[in-house]
Amino acid sequence: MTTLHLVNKSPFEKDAFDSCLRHALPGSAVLLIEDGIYGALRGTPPGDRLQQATAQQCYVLEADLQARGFGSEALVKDVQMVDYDGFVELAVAHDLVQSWL
Amino acid sequence: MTTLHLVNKSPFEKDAFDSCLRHALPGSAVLLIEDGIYGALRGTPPGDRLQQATAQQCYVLEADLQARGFGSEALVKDVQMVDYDGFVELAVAHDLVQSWL
Amino acid sequence: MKFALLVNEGPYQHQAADSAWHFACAALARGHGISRVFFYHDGVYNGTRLGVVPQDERHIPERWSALAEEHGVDLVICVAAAQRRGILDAAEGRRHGKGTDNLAEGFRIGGLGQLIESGIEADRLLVFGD
Amino acid sequence: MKFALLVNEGPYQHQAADSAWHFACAALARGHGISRVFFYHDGVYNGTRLGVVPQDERHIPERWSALAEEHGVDLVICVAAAQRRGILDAAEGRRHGKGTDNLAEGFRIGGLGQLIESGIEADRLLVFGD
Amino acid sequence: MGVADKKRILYVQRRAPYGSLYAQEALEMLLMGAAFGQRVSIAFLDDGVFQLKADQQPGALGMKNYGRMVRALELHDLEGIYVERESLAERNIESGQLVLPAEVLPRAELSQLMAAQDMVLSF
Amino acid sequence: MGVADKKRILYVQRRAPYGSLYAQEALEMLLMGAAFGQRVSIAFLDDGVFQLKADQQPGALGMKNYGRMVRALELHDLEGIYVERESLAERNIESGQLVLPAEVLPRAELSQLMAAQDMVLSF
Repeated sequence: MTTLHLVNKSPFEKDAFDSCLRHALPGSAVLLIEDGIYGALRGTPPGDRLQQATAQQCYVLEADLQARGFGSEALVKDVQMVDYDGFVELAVAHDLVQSWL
Repeated sequence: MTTLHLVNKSPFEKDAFDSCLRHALPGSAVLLIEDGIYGALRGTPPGDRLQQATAQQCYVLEADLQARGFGSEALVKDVQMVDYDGFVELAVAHDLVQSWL
Repeated sequence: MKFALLVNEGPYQHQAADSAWHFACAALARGHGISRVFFYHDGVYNGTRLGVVPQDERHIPERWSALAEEHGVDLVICVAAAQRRGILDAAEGRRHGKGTDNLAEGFRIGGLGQLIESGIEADRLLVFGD
Repeated sequence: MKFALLVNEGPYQHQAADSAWHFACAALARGHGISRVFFYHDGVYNGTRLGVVPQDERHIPERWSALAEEHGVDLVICVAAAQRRGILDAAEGRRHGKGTDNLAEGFRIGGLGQLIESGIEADRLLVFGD
Repeated sequence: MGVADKKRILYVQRRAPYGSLYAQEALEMLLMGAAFGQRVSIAFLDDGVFQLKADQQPGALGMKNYGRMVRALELHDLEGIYVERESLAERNIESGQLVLPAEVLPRAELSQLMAAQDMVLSF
Repeated sequence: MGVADKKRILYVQRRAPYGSLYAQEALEMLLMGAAFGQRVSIAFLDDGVFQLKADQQPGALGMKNYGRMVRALELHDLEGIYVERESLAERNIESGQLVLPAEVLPRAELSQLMAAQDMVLSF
């Protein structure tokens, strides 16, 4: 049983990102979409917290990252970009998808 | 020129409360309504931050406080309760009303 | 004193429309005036006449309509925000070939300038949103 | 694999409806199924047929309608949430004496049980909201 | 249908009542959907713990009493009603101040519980 | 109408673009309302500074380019276009990465500016 956690909120504005990181177990994955992508920015407090998180892997939705003017070079280390196809396959690959609204 | 700052967001969930406190000048007032009333709870981190704030006076809307199961005894020191009439008179008494959404 | 209000959220989902209405009632009861209530963003949904609400719950659009009727409060729905979201008066409904309309009694469709105008003319503008 | 989607916000104000639609399109393109999209809370506003959108902007309700037509996706609007917010099909409009309706093509009104049911039958349920 | 066939469904309540309708409509969904004979639980965390605060008096707002609605959970055959210990503590709420006897879980256990579900409903 | 009669109106942008429509509709209001000959300013703070980030490419989302829309501010006769220094720093954005040459203000000065308005519009 593995979980894909979905975060669509800015970590600067709302507590969903941090609540997700506090609850995500080792072995789970976190996918940042919409304003959630701001949580993966290098050189920011949320980015630092993301790197400390226990979740096994973090992904960022490319379309949302590019819309907001950022590219892979702005991300903290080890975060992977996925497109919508990758989003679908992540949902397939995990037993459960939990949204943090 | 004095400002009445209006906060309607939970300080646990969103950054509006803290952004308001960071920007409210000495001499201004803060009125907590809706989920904003959670910012005035005694024994909580937001309540502590409220007591450190530079704004001159903090008010809480009584109807919103009571709806959520709290009374004046739950509030940090020096916060005043007002009813909707008091809300109106606060808006009259200040030159500007700024909402933190 | 004259107040203008801006409502940025629809009914029920957020408390903003309730708070604005309570404020308006209290201000009127104390002898102040409400020069205009302007509905923007999802606030335009306050102006639907198609809502069906259980008997024991408040009917937010009807509350606004009553405020307009009893106190002559000018309820203005922003045309640009309303079109995007499907709130139309009879003229708009015809113009866009929709064959119907859904604007509640006492509301009217207006432009963004009417918010700025009422804000300038009023003594205070209050914004209610999420 | 079969997906069920829950959409909790209306069109435009929040990106949730966009994200859900993009996900649905990507899933269908990869050969997966979308057993149902259920609209709850302000999500019911996705089902209005009265929206008028500038030519250069995406038309969110029409996007959903096209998904229903081209792929047979079942678009279900929660009846309780929809009544509160003024989204009615023809039968509901008649029943409540509104004289009109505003439900878009391809959507239908249904009960809360249909969300639970589709969630149980699907392999994965995804929630899109704010 | 045996227990093994039943789906584990968790309703996650993370928002305060009254300020928005999410909490109430989520509850309405659970109270309708619980009849389907699945293994349904509900968890209150973050601002969701405010939903359980005793003494709610929304009369002056003209809104329905959510505290009374949420007590209907006790009448349903739920797998569990959980509230997160850390969320209560941060908000200075004691478990004795809740409208119903929810099971207080430490965050680590709640995290495990979430991960063991077949479906998590967020609002 | 003399300068003394003109109202000082400040648009406050605190939210990120794309995730919600607040930023865009606020901007639309300013661009329409600016014609009224008042003393109009706009301030970007908190997540609102993300609105000014260069290189926005929302094509794959099928949404309008907000970064392009916001540049229309330069064509209007505004009193000021301000962005908060601390908000930029916390988000690791340099002033050189902005779509337009906004005036970078320390928080203390922005607070003074807000307090000196006749009307503050929040979205």
